[in-house]
Amino acid sequence: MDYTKQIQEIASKLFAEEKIDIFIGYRQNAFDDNQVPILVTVPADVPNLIFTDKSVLNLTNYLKFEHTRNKRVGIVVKGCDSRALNMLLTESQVKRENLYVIGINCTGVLNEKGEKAQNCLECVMPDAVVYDEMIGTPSGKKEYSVNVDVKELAAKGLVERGEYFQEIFENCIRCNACRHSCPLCYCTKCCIDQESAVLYNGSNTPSSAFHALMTWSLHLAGRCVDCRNCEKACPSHLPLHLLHKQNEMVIYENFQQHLAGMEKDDRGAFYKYSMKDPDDFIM
Amino acid sequence: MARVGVFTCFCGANIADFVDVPRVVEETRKIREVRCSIEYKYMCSDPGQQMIRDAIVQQRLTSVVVAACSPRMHEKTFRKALSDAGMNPYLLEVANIREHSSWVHQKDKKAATDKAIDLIRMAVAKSIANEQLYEISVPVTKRALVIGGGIAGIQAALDIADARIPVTLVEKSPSIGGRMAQLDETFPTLDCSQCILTPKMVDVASHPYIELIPYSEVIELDGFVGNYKAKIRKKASYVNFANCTGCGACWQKCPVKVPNEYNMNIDKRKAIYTPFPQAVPNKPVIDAAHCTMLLKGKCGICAKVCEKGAIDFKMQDEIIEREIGAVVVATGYDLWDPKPYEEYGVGRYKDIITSLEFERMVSANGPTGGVPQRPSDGKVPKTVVFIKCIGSRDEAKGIEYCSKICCMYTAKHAILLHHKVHDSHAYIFYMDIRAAGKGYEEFVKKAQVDTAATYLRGRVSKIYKKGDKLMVRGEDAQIGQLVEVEADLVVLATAIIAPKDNPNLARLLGISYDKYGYLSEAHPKLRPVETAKAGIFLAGCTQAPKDIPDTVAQASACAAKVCGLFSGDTMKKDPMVSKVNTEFCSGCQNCVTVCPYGAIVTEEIPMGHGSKEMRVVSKVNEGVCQGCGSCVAICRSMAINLSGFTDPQIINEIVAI
Amino acid sequence: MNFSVFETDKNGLQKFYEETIAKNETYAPVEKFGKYDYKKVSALPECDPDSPISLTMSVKPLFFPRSSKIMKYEENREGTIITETDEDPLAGKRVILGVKHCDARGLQVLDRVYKWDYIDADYQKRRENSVIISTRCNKADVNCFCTSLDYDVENSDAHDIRIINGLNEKIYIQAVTEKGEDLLKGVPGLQFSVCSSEVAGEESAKHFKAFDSSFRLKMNYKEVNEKLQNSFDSPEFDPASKNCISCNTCAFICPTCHCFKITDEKIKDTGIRYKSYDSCNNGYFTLMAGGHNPRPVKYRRWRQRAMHKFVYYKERFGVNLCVGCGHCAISCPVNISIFDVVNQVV
Amino acid sequence: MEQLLVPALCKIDKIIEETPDVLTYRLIFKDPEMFGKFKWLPGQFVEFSLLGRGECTFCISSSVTRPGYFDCSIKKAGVVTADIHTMLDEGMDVGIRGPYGNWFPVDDIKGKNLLFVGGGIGLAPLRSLIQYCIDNRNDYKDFTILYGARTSKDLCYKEEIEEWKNNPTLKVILTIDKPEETWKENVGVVPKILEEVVKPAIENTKVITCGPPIMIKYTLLSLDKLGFAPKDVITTLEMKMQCGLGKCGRCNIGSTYVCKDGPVFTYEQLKALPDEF
Amino acid sequence: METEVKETKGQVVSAENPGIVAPADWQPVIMGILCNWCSYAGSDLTGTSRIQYPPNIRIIRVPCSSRVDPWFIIKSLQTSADGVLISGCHPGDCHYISGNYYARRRFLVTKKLLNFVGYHENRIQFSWVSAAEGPKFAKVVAKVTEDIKKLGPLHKYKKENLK
Repeated sequence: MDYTKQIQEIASKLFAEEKIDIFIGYRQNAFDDNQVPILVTVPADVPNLIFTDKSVLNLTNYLKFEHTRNKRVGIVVKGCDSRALNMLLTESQVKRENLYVIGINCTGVLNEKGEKAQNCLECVMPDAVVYDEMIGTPSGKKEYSVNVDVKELAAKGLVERGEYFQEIFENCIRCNACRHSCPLCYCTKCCIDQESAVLYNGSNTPSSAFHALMTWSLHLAGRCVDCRNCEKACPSHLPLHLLHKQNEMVIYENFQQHLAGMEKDDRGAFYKYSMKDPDDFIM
Repeated sequence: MARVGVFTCFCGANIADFVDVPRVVEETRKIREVRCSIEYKYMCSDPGQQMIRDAIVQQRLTSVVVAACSPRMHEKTFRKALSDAGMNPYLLEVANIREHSSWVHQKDKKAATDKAIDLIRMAVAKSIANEQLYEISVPVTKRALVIGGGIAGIQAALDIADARIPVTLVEKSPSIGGRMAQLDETFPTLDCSQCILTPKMVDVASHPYIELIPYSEVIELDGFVGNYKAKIRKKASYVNFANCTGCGACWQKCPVKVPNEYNMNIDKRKAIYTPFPQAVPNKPVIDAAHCTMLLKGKCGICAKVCEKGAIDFKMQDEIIEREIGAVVVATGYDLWDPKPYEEYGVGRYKDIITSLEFERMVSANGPTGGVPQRPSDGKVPKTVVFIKCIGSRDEAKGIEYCSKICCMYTAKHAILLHHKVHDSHAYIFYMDIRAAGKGYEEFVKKAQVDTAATYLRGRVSKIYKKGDKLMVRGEDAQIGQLVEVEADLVVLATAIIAPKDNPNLARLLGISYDKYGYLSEAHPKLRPVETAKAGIFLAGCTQAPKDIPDTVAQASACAAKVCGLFSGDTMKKDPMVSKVNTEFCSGCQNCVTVCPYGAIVTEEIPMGHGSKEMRVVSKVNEGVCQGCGSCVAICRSMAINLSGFTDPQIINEIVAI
Repeated sequence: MNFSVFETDKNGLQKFYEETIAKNETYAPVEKFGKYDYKKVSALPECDPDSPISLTMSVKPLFFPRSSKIMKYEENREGTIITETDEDPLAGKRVILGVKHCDARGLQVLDRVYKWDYIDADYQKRRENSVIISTRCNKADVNCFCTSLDYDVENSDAHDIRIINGLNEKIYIQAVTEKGEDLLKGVPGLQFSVCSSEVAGEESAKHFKAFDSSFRLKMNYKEVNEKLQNSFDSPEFDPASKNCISCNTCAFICPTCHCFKITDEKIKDTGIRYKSYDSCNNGYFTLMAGGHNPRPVKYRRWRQRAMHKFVYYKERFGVNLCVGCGHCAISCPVNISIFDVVNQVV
Repeated sequence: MEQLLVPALCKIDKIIEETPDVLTYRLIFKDPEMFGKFKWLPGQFVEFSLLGRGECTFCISSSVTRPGYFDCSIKKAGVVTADIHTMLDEGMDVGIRGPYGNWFPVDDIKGKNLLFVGGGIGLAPLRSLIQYCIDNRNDYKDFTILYGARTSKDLCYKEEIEEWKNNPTLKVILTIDKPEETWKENVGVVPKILEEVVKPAIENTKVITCGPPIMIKYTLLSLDKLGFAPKDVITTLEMKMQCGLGKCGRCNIGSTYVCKDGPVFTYEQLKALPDEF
Repeated sequence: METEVKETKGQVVSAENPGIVAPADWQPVIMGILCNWCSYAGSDLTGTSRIQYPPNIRIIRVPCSSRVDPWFIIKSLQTSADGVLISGCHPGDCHYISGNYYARRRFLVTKKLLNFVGYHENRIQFSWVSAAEGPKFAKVVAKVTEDIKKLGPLHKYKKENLK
């Protein structure tokens, strides 16, 4: 998967036609094979744009910052990113008319080890669902499968599973990078940081980390698109996807196979309901 | 400054017997914010309230916790006490130590006391986060909607309209009148049902403050008390009422015959029909399910004979919208179908009929001209067996409850039978005779003595045919022997059930209903007329089976409630509504989605102080908000909070124990 | 004063570590989820003193914990009681293995702020009671530039014992301070051959040369200090910080960042006051109650971060706050390096 | 235990309602020994703990020359201050750390004419200095106090101002922003009154000013216009602070720690700081 | 997969931390969050009917089950509570039309998530209790109390203040 050329062409064209003020894409990191985001504002920077199977980050995260606010933005989105974009559009965080979206029909990106990333192996929608222009051949919606790690953990006993998660909460350093790197965490002030709420847990104790991560994952339940920006950002390398994938699984299996961001105007599983929702867990 | 007063009630012995109140007082006094902790025999009594008022002033309290009965009971009382002392009434919290502690842990005083202390602790913690709230006033649309044109609806509509409040009366069938119009004479006075009902029906039609919309249904109700918006579907009648004079030429000439539901299908009516001669409005409608013109495009005789040209086969359903302030629901009742009583041969033997069928037969305007006849051969029955509690009080086949009126109308039927067929004899199988009511017991006596009806206590086990007679076999429990009666006709006193549409209607109105489908009142004793949704009231059998006097009384009560509601131009509303903190609102508008009342709208505010850039935030329409808190729980940034149940209040409660 | 120097090989070092762990309360990098963090260990296999710098958290939390209790208090009707019952879990005598040079240097830098004016007794105690055994990396990570900064680790007391990986496959264990000497002496059964400090010094210098040449990044910090001083109004801060997502990670894992916040957690009548990390990259860091915020936008916060690292701290305490460890660049979700930012501005 | 950050406990002796949103808390140390240790000069601040909610920085608004207690005047501005107002009652305990920061140069201004310019809650630190100077009246020459607020309700320390007015050695000028029916004194914003009514003499005068940022901004301009040298204008700076010890990094302006090197600065010093406050 | 609750004589073993035991007469604290219109009214009816139930539950009144934010559950479990019971109106009966439908979805996900990270599923329980179901409320409380008594004390992620 190498769409560098196409993206550069489109970006040049957009700048030439003055359709955009800023283009969000990937750039080769200077010293290793990783890619970093680049916010192109002048056509001269367009040649720095790149897109390969190392273009892992979800760039829609940049739509929540002041640099792109009320600007006309060109952006590159893969399947999962486009679902996040869908969420942002639905939740009125960006205006569609301000965006020029280059949708990638993604064949999966690689992790640090050069293997296909886990979320790409389990990806349900590799094709961009929102786009103005499409690159690559669509491969269509894939079968949903339960995350292997979730499956493995769920098969373990309660105590063992509890101990595993205890490690996670103990190793969390409460830097909140997960939250900041999540495109869907755009709140003006996160509830976990609100001193007015008696919720406030400023300390870095396992109980606080537990509280923060639980609240966070529940706020993303039915909205998370599994781009794993959070996991990539975590300085402690915590397997944060477990929480999201667990919620996703419960939601998929119980709420009409709901998956976040697949359609516009779908606000996520918690913002609608069905009479047929399971009731057997309630006395 | 948090200065909390705790007032613990003994509730006579109700609390004091099972909760160690002195210990409660002692423990609560230790709470840091508590400035005074006082106990009294009856906190809700005047001296009790005076203690609260005094303490508020003397101790400069900032909030008050009353530990007593359920807040659903006396919250209002104590709020009033607070206001009287010059304190904002919403600084009150009630700790429910009666229903939630003393009454349910009567065997363990220590545990009950511990729990009471914890409950008070929670209430104190919550009260510290209480804010001063002020009642919201909402403008009122002074028009009532009455759903159902039976005696309940008629009475309610007339009473409201007499107070010069406009009423829209919606009736499903072509005429108002309801069940009462089908009755012959009414117990216990045996006055003619039509004679007392018809004048009222005419009043409805001619009342300047009543808008009658027959042959229609309410299909949507939006809004909130004082400001509802109703959508009514007026079914196509295919007759232009404005032109129709009600001459009747059309239905006389109509060739299509259809079972007549007014007469319990004993005889036939036409495809274009008025339900009964005294119908109001006395205009025919076309039964689209049977009219050959509408079904096959052939016929059209009625149109030809109508001199006024009132027939309009192209007529469509019409949606009428009305802005209203209150709703009276009076949808009446249905009758239970006795089919499950197979051992009686229901369905097999034509001569087993239901009470209402009998009622129609004995009615002067009924299908048989007021003389009962056997459906099988048209003979006048001499021996009639009445069986009560068909479906009622029968968990196995029917329903658990007593239908309340069967005892009385069966007695009435025995008397009517005697009037119509002098040489007849009535046998009545019964379980109990329930004749509580003014003149009721006397009425039953009259049936037993004057008409010499034979009352047999016991259930009928079997009915079988013997020649052209029906053999009714049952037990006379009083003598403990089997009896068998050779009957010409068997009349089943079938149970009253809730209209099958009630659950749908309840959902549409946003009110609740019980497991039988009856609409639920707000409180079984103290608020039997209101529903839990403000501005919606219940009259008649839609709430529970009842007789005509009770129905009329409840209908008038509804009218009084509606008039009370409309007594001012604005209405006071609880301030427990959501509020948006625009500082934190990120404008995702999820709250707009989940609000069941459409109470949340969006507005644009500047990005920062004096900034020209705008951002979208949510805004709550206080008048519309009902305070459910759905928006609060889904707001991720905690930008929205529900006054009275804010996040800090609840979290204070959670961490207080 | 001359301290002991021993010469040994890999096995000998292992043995030394084992003995140290057995005799002392020891902290060392422990792997969890692919990342190393300094934790208490009871046996050598639990940890890896030679953990790669790019996967290792800094040693700072052992001296300035991510969260520490300031106090615990109880409130009742009569008033408040501050209960100082909890011991500082980090105050005891302990040994820290596998400290990187940049980290050790970071502690030296941190010392200055904690010794300035009000003396933070807890920090001092933790410092005094810790014996730091440091190892210089063999090879620099792509993001490292520690040798470019005021790198005087070689002959300073940033560490108490240093392990020198000789290019000749030999390993030298050298005590640098008295604490280190005491520890070395207190580990019995070490049959290492004594070696002169000159030899060790030479080997160290050779190793340093090889190490120094493995750096991708080089910085002339004096020039940076000078130029940055006048760059407060530089327009370059904005583009340089454009990619930043204000996630705070850099500050949390930085060995010298020392901003903190004080927060209370109170349940019922008992409260705990915590001192926990905070970051100047956090938009709410300087937000005042009335709504005024001196650093409301990203570039101002980045300016503060860069200037603090290379100008403000130096003005006050004479050294750069940045030690060139590259932790921030490694952990940054979008690979921003303070090196790049500073160079872009300068 | 982070000993440095552990507060001393004080009992709230009295709560005085100054304005609808400003309360003055009169505090007494629970440990009598603390009275000996706790010495402050006007302009210094304390870290005030509402236990369970956190710390806030407030200046001490009374003078050490009136011993046995000290005052903190707290305006409801954010969530913590709102909680302080709602949760604290007389007799309750609060935590106090301090005193921190520098102080008004009480020695340098000896023998000078003093002009105090205050606005709103900004009178709090000035009150400490005014009390100090009144109690050492002989050390200083002429006193002028110009104090303004948005409305007459928002004027703090009303009783004390009455006392000052009755003190023949003080000149007190009050102003409010907009006219009110019963208001008999000046109407207009502080800088305007400063220029038009007070018209201070420049010679041998030190100006001490404190108030909301917007007032400070225009007052400094007015003082410039009147010809005051920046070194003769002293103000206090409001900055988010947390530790008060020069450690936590919040109050950094350049290499200056406001909590250590401030909060009292001369206009001259302020001009030299990076523009980030 | 759920680990079996251990039966121990004379002691209750915490289901999550087998190392933690409590005496057999240990009493759990259960946080009950009830909706005002159905369950709270139902619990009042339990009281008026004098139906007895275990005294371990502490009741919080909220207007509707949809007011219950999952962090009420989390916060309860992190503080005093050993278990949580949330009760609302039966589906279709919500006083606020649809509140309990939204709540039901959140409850399921929250329960499963907490179970996933190591809480026994019986610690978080839900019920629909109508205003008329006084006896049912008593039964529900009795069941929840019994369930949680079996699970033993909860120590997971409790706030440090409580230790």
